[in-house]
Amino acid sequence: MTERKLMTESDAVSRFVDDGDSVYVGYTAAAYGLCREVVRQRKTGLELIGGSVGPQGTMLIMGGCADRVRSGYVAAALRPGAVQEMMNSGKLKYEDYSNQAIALMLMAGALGIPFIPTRSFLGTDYLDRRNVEHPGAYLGEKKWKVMESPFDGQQFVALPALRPDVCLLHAQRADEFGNVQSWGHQGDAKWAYWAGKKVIVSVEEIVPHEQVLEDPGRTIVPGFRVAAVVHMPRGAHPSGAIGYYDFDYAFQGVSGMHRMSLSDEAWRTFADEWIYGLADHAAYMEHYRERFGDQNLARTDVDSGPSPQPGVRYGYASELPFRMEDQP
Amino acid sequence: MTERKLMTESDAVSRFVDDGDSVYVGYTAAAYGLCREVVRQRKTGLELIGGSVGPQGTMLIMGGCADRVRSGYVAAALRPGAVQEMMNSGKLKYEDYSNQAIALMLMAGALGIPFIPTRSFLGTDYLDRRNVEHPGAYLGEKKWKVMESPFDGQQFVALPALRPDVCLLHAQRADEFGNVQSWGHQGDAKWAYWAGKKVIVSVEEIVPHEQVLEDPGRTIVPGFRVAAVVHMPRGAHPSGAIGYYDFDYAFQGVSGMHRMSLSDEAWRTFADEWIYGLADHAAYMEHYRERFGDQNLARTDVDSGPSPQPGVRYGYASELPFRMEDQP
Amino acid sequence: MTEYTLAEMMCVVAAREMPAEGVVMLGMGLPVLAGTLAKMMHAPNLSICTEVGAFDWEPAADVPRASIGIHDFLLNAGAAMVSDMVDALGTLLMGGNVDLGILSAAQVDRFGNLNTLVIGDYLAPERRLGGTGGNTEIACLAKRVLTIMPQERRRFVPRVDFNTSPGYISGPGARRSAGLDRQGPNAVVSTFGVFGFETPDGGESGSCEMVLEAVFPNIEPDVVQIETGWALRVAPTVRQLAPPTEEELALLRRLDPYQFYLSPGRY
Amino acid sequence: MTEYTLAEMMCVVAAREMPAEGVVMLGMGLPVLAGTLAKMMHAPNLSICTEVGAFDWEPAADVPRASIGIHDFLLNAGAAMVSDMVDALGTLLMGGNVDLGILSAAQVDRFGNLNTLVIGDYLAPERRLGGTGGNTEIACLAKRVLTIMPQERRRFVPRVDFNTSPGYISGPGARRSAGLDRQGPNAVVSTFGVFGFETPDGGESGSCEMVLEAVFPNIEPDVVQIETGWALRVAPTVRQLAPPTEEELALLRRLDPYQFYLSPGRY
Repeated sequence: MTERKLMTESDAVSRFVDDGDSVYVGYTAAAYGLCREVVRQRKTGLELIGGSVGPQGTMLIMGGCADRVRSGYVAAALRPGAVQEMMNSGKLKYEDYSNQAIALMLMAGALGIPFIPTRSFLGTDYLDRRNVEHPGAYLGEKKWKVMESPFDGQQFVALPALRPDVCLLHAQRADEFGNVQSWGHQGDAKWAYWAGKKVIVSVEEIVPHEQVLEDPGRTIVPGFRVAAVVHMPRGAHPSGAIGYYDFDYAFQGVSGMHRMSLSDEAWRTFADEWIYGLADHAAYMEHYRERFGDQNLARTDVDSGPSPQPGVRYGYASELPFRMEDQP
Repeated sequence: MTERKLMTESDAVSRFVDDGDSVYVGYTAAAYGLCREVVRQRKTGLELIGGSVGPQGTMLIMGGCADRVRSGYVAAALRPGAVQEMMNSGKLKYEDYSNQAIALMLMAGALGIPFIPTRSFLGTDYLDRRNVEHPGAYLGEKKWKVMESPFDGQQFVALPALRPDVCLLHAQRADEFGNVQSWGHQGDAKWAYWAGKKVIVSVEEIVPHEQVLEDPGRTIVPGFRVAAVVHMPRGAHPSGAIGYYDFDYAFQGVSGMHRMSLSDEAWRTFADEWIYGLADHAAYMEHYRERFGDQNLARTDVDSGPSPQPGVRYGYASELPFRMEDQP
Repeated sequence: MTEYTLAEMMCVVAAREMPAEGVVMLGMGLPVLAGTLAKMMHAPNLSICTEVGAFDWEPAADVPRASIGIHDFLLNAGAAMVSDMVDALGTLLMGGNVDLGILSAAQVDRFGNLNTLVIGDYLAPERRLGGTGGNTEIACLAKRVLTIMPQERRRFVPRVDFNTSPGYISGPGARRSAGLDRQGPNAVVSTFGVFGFETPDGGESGSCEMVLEAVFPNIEPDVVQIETGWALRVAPTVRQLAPPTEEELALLRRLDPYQFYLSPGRY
Repeated sequence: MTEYTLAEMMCVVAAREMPAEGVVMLGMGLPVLAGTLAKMMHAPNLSICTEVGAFDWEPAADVPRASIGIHDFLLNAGAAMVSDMVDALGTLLMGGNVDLGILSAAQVDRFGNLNTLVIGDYLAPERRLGGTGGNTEIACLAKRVLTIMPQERRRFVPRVDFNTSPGYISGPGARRSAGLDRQGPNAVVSTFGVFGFETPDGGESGSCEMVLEAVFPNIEPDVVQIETGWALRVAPTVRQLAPPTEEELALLRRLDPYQFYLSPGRY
């Protein structure tokens, strides 16, 4: 396909993220920059989806963008504060699953099958009817169903397929056509690339199409599945991108980010400086440099880890022998 | 793991292939050398498994090793002859699935779930009860089951999980611990590496463990899942190995291999010269060179196709910033 | 002008029938040759995929051949992504990403159902065939299907001996009641002409029967009827198809250097 | 000899309890630190895997830290394979390849069930927690489970407020009737000692209750009872555990350079 998918984060989010959408927010290389843009554009009524929803999801909750979360882990609920209160008061609806469940549900959505069996959750309190109907629930009987295998009577939990309206992902590189290449442990991202109805990917590097063709096995999703690709160096900050930069834990402390879920005031203090007050990701990185200097940014640069040596080839023979003309 | 899995094809097959086993026989990089060894060791009562079972499976049928086949395609049944007669007479039992079905059934086996839904087969004659009970059948009601999704009433076909007793695979390289690396289109092989109870892999190259660690994303199965790895250069001959050598169609003609399914005589003529009469794969390649010369073998060498350039790194920061000591 | 066979014309016309863009999955046999021809002629934006795991394959201008089968290693050179069969026939196809499936078979019937498995009764076969491979799921799950087969009365039958690959099954509404999505517009390209199907909505209404829409040069509709096993519907106006251009023929032959697909007298 | 905290002792003892080989999946928190310590001390053949997608991770002798969480990029350096969560929690774990799961939680009960989700009633929580992550499936599907958590009466409860992660559930036969496989021998390592479970066959028979089997230096069984919310079963002979060696302590502290796991007074 020769349709160009490269655009700014502003265009990508305004064109492809609609109020009320269900949104996968990434995991190992979380799309922090794209999430900040969603907050900046003040989208509303979003449902957050992810095996474990980290601080990038907290921003969408505290920013008033998200009112539902379907996940196995909500980082913002770890400490008492505004998010816990929202979950108790019903202002934030939630459906508790697990990392495996969300990953399998995304796979089922990608595969186009109605559900996928799991043997997780058997024997737990999650399956009690009274817990399925908890105050924060919004799926009810559509959450899951305990069944028996028609072949061997094995009990299992049927997990419904999950096709997020939008998936926000950050990867290492892509070409302008949206062919995305990613490496390293993927968490639940791999299947999100295929489960999303609209896939938006921010990348560290835009590379020539020819470079993608040199190693098609490194491609995690082809361009025709991608709605938008955004060139966003350090776009995963303050998380990291394997091979480029590592997590900036210090920033989360000094910026007030690690306190943003405690109260609306704490959120405003952080968000006014680091999201609303900045036009885009470029301005965000510029502000970082002004506040903390290049040397603090440089402390997260990667300095260790392996690189593949040459040796792999996707080789074929240009002329195939169909007859033996020249036997000795 | 430091358990060494490297052994000869003779040891691998005698130790891990038992009479009566269900055996996945590979696809894009078919384990021809391992299949020839199974024929040589005159295993019996095997069930062949594969999305499409090619000539490597034909050898196991004509060699009297296999009496059942579970597949979407049986190459040997394409032309009238001994294999078609065996299928009509009931000497060779068979269950017809499809490429997608076998691939999904292997995935379900690998995932440890009892079955996997598909929307394929709906509207076909495969699902008629009378066809499920065809003369060659051996699975009956265990073959599949038409059901409805508990969430949306969507009809689907439940395919039972498939865990072959043995999977025979050929890949590009592995280390002595059985960490296998493979690249290029995989067909249904990817999930077979994880579905098999006993996994035997022949490879073009044995590489140092350090080389595996340089590119862990290229690993298709870790050593602890592998029972045996066999160093077998050109072990996929007369099929090919991506990046090493291509298909040797000429050989299949002149050796009589393409006629082996027509009659027992045609089979004996081929097998006596190319399997029973040779001690192992090394002898097979030596005989090839004597009969046809190196120049014919060289015609299948790869001379085209891309190689990845440097640029990928699995990088991390050896020291993470947890505090900002040095703000400007 | 250059001589050409009806099989060559069939491939050229099938290529012409392919859309300018979209995701296409190529089945075994002539679909590979026709799909490659289309991609290199008028449809450079077509995303060619195979069930073995090649995604969006772009043949080089000097590509030495069309893929031999669908497992040819050259499909890894020029592909934007390579993966496996679960990703191709599951994620890509069942996931709803395939706009057009290109298929071939031993038999086709008036409703466009295909048979790749057996001639005669499955329980007492007259002749067993290789099997369906990925043909079944492509017919079930692609948004559109284009079928390429030689026109012979024994192949164009009222009802396939065994429906391995559903078209409109038994007529209007049959796909829905079977649990399948709507599909179409579908087409068949034979060695005589091009056929559509009489349904405005992918199998919900209309007769859903095959309709002759275009014929090759010097092929009369009544000749097509002779090689069709049922009373064939014919469009009010039947298009006359232009013969292959020199360019089409030259490229087609260059893509089949071993006559793997179009050996003399094969069709 | 060097001073050490009970939390450090807990990690050292948990490491010692790990087998010399086999496939281990490390849950969030202290399991990462203890598992890495075991791998670098007595169990070099342990195959360390994470739910994020690292398989058979081998820390270099000079590895700068234990993984920060289970998503630390350094898990890609030394892994024999890296993949994704479906492969790790599905193919690897549910596929039956995980010999031992190492977990931590907010609560554990007499049957070894864990709670990672909520304190109090799920329908009217006293306190909401982060959630289970992959804890639930590891408890359901690993062949054995080793749990690491500080010994406190509010954490060692008769019945977990919410069973997110089944041990022996309600006693003998409960795992089978829930559709789960047998599991064990399971163990719990706390800041006071080591506990096993009274069942000879992975939960089919026996009381399936937690049993105190070993204690840290200067910890008396009755002290353990004080910090346990039910009448604790005690083995006929309770092993006395040796304090951490200088080597164990030095390595443990080197693996936690930022005191991410063992900050002073955290436990």
